[in-house]
Amino acid sequence: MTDKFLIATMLLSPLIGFLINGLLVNYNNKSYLRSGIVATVAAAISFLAAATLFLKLLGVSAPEVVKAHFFEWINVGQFKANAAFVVDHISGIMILIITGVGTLIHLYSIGYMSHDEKPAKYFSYLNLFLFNMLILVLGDNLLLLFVGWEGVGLCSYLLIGFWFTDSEKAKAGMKAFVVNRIGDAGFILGLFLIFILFKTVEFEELAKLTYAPELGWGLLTFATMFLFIGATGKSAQIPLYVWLPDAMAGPTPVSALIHAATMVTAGVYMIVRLNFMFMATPNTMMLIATIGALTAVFAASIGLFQNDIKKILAYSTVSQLGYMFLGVGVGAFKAGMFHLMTHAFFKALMFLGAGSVIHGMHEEQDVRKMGGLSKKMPITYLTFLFGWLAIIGTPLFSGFFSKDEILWKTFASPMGSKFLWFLGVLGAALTAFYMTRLMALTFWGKSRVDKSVHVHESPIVMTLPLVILAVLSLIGGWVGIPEVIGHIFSIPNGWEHWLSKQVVDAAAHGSHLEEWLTMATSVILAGCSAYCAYFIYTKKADALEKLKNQYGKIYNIISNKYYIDELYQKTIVVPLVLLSKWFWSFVDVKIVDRTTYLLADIVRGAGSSLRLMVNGNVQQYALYIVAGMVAVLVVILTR
Amino acid sequence: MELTAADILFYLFGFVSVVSALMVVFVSNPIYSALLLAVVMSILGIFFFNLEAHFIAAAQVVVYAGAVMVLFVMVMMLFDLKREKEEVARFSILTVLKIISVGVVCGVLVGAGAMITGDGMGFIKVSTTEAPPPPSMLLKSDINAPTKQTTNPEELKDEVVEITQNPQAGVEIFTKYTDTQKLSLKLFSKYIFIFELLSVLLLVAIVGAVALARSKGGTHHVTRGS
Amino acid sequence: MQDQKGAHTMLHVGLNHYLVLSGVLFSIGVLGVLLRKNALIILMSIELMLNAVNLSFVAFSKYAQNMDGQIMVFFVMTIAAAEAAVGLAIAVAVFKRFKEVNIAHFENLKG
Amino acid sequence: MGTTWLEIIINTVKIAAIFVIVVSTVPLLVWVERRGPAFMQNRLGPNRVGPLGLLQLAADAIKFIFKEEFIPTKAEKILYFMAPGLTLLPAALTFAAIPLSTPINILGYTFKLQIADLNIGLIYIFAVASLGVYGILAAGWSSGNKYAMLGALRASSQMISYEIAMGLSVVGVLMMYQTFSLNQMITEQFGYFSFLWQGSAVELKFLPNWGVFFQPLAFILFLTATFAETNRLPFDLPEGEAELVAGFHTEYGGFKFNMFFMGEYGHMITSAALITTLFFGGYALPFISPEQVREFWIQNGHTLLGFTGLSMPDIASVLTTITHLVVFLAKTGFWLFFFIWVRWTLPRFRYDQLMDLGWKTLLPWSLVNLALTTALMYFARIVK
Repeated sequence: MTDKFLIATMLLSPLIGFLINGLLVNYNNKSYLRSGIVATVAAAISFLAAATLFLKLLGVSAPEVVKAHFFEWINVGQFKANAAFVVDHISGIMILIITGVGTLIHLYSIGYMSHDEKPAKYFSYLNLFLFNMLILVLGDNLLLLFVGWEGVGLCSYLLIGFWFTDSEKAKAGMKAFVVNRIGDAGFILGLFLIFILFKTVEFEELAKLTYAPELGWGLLTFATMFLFIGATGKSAQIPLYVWLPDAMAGPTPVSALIHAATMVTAGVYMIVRLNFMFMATPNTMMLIATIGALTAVFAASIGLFQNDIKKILAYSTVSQLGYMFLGVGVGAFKAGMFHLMTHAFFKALMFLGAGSVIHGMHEEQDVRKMGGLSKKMPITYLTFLFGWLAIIGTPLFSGFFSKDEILWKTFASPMGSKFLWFLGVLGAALTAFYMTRLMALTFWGKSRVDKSVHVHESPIVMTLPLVILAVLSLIGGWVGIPEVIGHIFSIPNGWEHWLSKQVVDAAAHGSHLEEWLTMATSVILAGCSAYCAYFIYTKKADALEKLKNQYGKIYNIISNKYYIDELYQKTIVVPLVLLSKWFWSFVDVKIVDRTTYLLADIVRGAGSSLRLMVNGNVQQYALYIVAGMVAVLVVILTR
Repeated sequence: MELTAADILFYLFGFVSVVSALMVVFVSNPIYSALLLAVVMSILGIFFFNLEAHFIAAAQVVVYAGAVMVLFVMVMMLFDLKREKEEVARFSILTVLKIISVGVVCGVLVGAGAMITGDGMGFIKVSTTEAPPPPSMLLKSDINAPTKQTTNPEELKDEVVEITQNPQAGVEIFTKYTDTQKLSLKLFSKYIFIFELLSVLLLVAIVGAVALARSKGGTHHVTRGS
Repeated sequence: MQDQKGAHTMLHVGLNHYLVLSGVLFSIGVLGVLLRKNALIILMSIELMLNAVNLSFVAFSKYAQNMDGQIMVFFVMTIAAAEAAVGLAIAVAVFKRFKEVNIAHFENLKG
Repeated sequence: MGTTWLEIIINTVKIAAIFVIVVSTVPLLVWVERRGPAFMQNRLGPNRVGPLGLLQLAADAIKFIFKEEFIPTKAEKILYFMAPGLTLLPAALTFAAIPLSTPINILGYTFKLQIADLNIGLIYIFAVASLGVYGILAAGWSSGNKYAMLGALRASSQMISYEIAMGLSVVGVLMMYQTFSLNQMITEQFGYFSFLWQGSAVELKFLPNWGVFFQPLAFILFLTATFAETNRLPFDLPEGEAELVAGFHTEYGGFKFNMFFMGEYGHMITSAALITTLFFGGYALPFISPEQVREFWIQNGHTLLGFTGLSMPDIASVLTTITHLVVFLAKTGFWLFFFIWVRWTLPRFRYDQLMDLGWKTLLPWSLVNLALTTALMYFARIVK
């Protein structure tokens, strides 16, 4: 089958799924099975096509890039954007993640959405999201990437605010969309700057150009800066992360797919895709690294004292994204990409796990009302265990390999710095602490579940994806075993080799010894904090109380998310409203209206004064004629 | 060249015509102004005569003085208009404005008239001096040798053609033929279409005048001075 | 007058004199139209203006040695006659109806 | 007036002389007017004053002068006085253009027995004639008398409509003579009746070369039109004694009435002269051209005027002028008598008959005449 047909099927099957569910299926019939199966089948077809495409790239003699050009979208002057899709080494991985994890989540959703009133609407949005994400990833130029970018923003809004009847959830959806839009504005400016600088937006041509590293604050730095701002909006970094925790208002599979695996990684993918450009702007790289590190530590600290299971996972996602941006910021694009993939696996796993817990606990999300679920939900517990081990970075698990690769590159890369490495390690410790707290409060310890709730294990359709994802989060890391460990067991670092052609990292120099040492410190530190958390939350519940009232103030600050939302509300939203009110009352009323009325009055006044001329006096008309004649005569004679 | 009789007559009649024109406007009894206007028109007839436009002079007297003014006089006599109380509008800002504008018009026209130079301000070629020896003058009774007029149509025809094609030829012809022939040559060659059109115009005017005169007067009954 | 024949050439009648005269007559006509209230007098003033124009036409015709002037006078005459006829017919009709000739009374077509 | 002072004097004298001739014939005409019809109606007519009533003329003249001048109360003073003048003026002016006889060549000067020889003679006459209407209108209106007003309106409408008929009838004649100048016309009418028909000349010995034989229809039309124009009897509705007392000059008495009278007769004389000039060869003898007459006088002119001691050609020219003058007066006299003769034979027209005749018969017939002459002349010109 030709590449074009494959790409077409991969892209269009979710679209067709969306159309079927969206248009054909009656909106409010309850049969979740029918629409669920349609959506899952569409996702599965898309996964199969993606897999075959990926296999095409695997072979030694395989083409570097599989490209399909459908039609010429825009061709205005120098600006040219085609609807052409490219599957190369970078997007190959991404489509696998998107369609693979996507299909699992579709399967899981069938079970999860069984009690919902409008499953058809939910599945159609989900399919639409897949379609848009694929466009984002496969687009061969920045504009098409941006189309996907906006598409996923739309779908996230639709899905977050899925239960729009509840005003809170609708507000959360709106918040996500607005914050994303702010980021998108930055992205567009970046896109314009790139076009102005290079007169083209296609990755292939951009890659061919050579970029002189720009030490100062030149246009290229600004372009990359703006692109990064877009990324912070979409991937929820420090200034624009506020929407992600509130996005938990959407159904859990949505959070798993969109706010863990795919959409939030779009920013990282974009930076990796334009790695050659970012490498040429050290200032932006330094900015990305610092923001990444700060976000990691900051989000982790907030995660410590959250009580809603999904909020904890949300802050953990923000923190892990911080890590990815740290990795990318220090020039370790491959490591960032690697962590993106492993994170997709274990974070999707944890979200789905949390979903099945909530499903089991009949919509109960507060961790303090859970406990001792390990016995009641064995499969969910086991799979969640794998996720926990992966995320805190226990060796052999995927989390360990990707996170340590980033920490090592931060430590060793010329762009990185010891201080950033220290922040990274601190973040890792905090991550270990709150994840273990989560595990302790939900699965271990005595059960705090009140009697009326009858906990039951989720059905097979939900647990199957959990198991698959657990396996993936275990073996996911083995793809990119760092060379320092790999050469002992003579396992080649597949990941490095796979991306080396299109992604050029900053050369990290450092002896094996240092690498071993850094690896050891992070593992030990994570282990200790995990044990402390285990010890506090299962044995010494009362010790916690003592700690709380001792450092009450700090505890309050952190648990209220450092009052960031209120800060934004005061500093940005309120003044904006006041400004617009002033504009309305003063500028609009006083100036604009006044001038238009003035014009109208002038015309009416002129009209009435002219009317006086026509008063029936024939001789006055004769006078006007004579005056006219005189004027003409004078003009002619003095010509 | 000293003052010829014609010049004396021009100034005399010029003065009389201006005075009577002014009286036409300012005399209170309309009948008198009509008669005075007839006088002005006859004097203009004489001027035409002076300017060698004999046929036009006669036509002027017959058409204007003889017919149009008679119409006016008859109509006024039918209306039996006596002296009018306040014939000129009472003194107001408007009247002043009117007089000023008329003054300007008069200034402009007279100025233009007086200043016209040889090249006719770029419009026409004008020779302000005496035209080539005019064949006949009003009171030079003895000269007036009858100029030879060709009567056969062939010769006339080529004359006509010559005029239309070659305007310069017009000047020679101007002196060879009597005024009336010149007029008719041109009228019935170059302007024949307009001539026919005029007849249609007159017909329309006649029909219009008859229709109006027979009408009971006015379409809607509006009481006087309403 | 840059005529080279002697001092008192000013007095010898040339085109300018006729034009000046026609200009004066024309302005008197305009004056009549503007000032007089009697409809008939206005009609007559218009006739006067037309005559003034005729005079200048003939004057130009003579001094430019071109017959068009006279032909134009011929046309102006016919038109003036037609105009006078129709004008008088209207005046008669109006007089029959309103027993009034002063135009101050006819201002129904007001703005 | 000519440029030199001598010419001006001679011209004024000539004008005065001709004017006196015209004015003196008027009383004669009045006398004929009274005696002729009387003779026709087998009655005597005025014969008390002087032989055959000739002195009656003087008596009437004196009567008119001494009659009481009265002015009607409602009359318009100025216009009332101007009216007689206005009627007399055109009558006098029109006579200026009529050539009385051949020019006299004495002592190197040539004098034309014609006040003004215009190359547009005929239309000049029509132009001035058309001004006659003002006199009548002014008279009728200014006397403030309703009947006078009616008479004036009738007279003016009659004159205007017949003016058109007269004009059109003359056009035929003009086309034949190809000129407006009356002198020209007369020179065209010398000798025998001859014309060019398609190249070959045709001559009839027994007829003089007069206009009447070329344009008989035009002659009849012109004649009737002149009757109407001068308000002579068949068309004298304006003074219709029976209905309108004296028409437009009812309120006039004394010398003013006399001036009206003279005006009317002046008009009549001019019309008669016009008829003779246009249709009967003017001052020319029927078959003899002035040249031949001059030759005749050169041979035996000496016998008559030998005593004056003038050179032979001068004498001859004087004598030929006198003969032609006599011929002209004879012809005009005949037509004047014809006017008077018609007055006492035809009854007066009713007003609508008058108008019908003017518009519905004279006008169409003159158009027919016009068409006919054009056709004939066109065919005459085609050279075979």
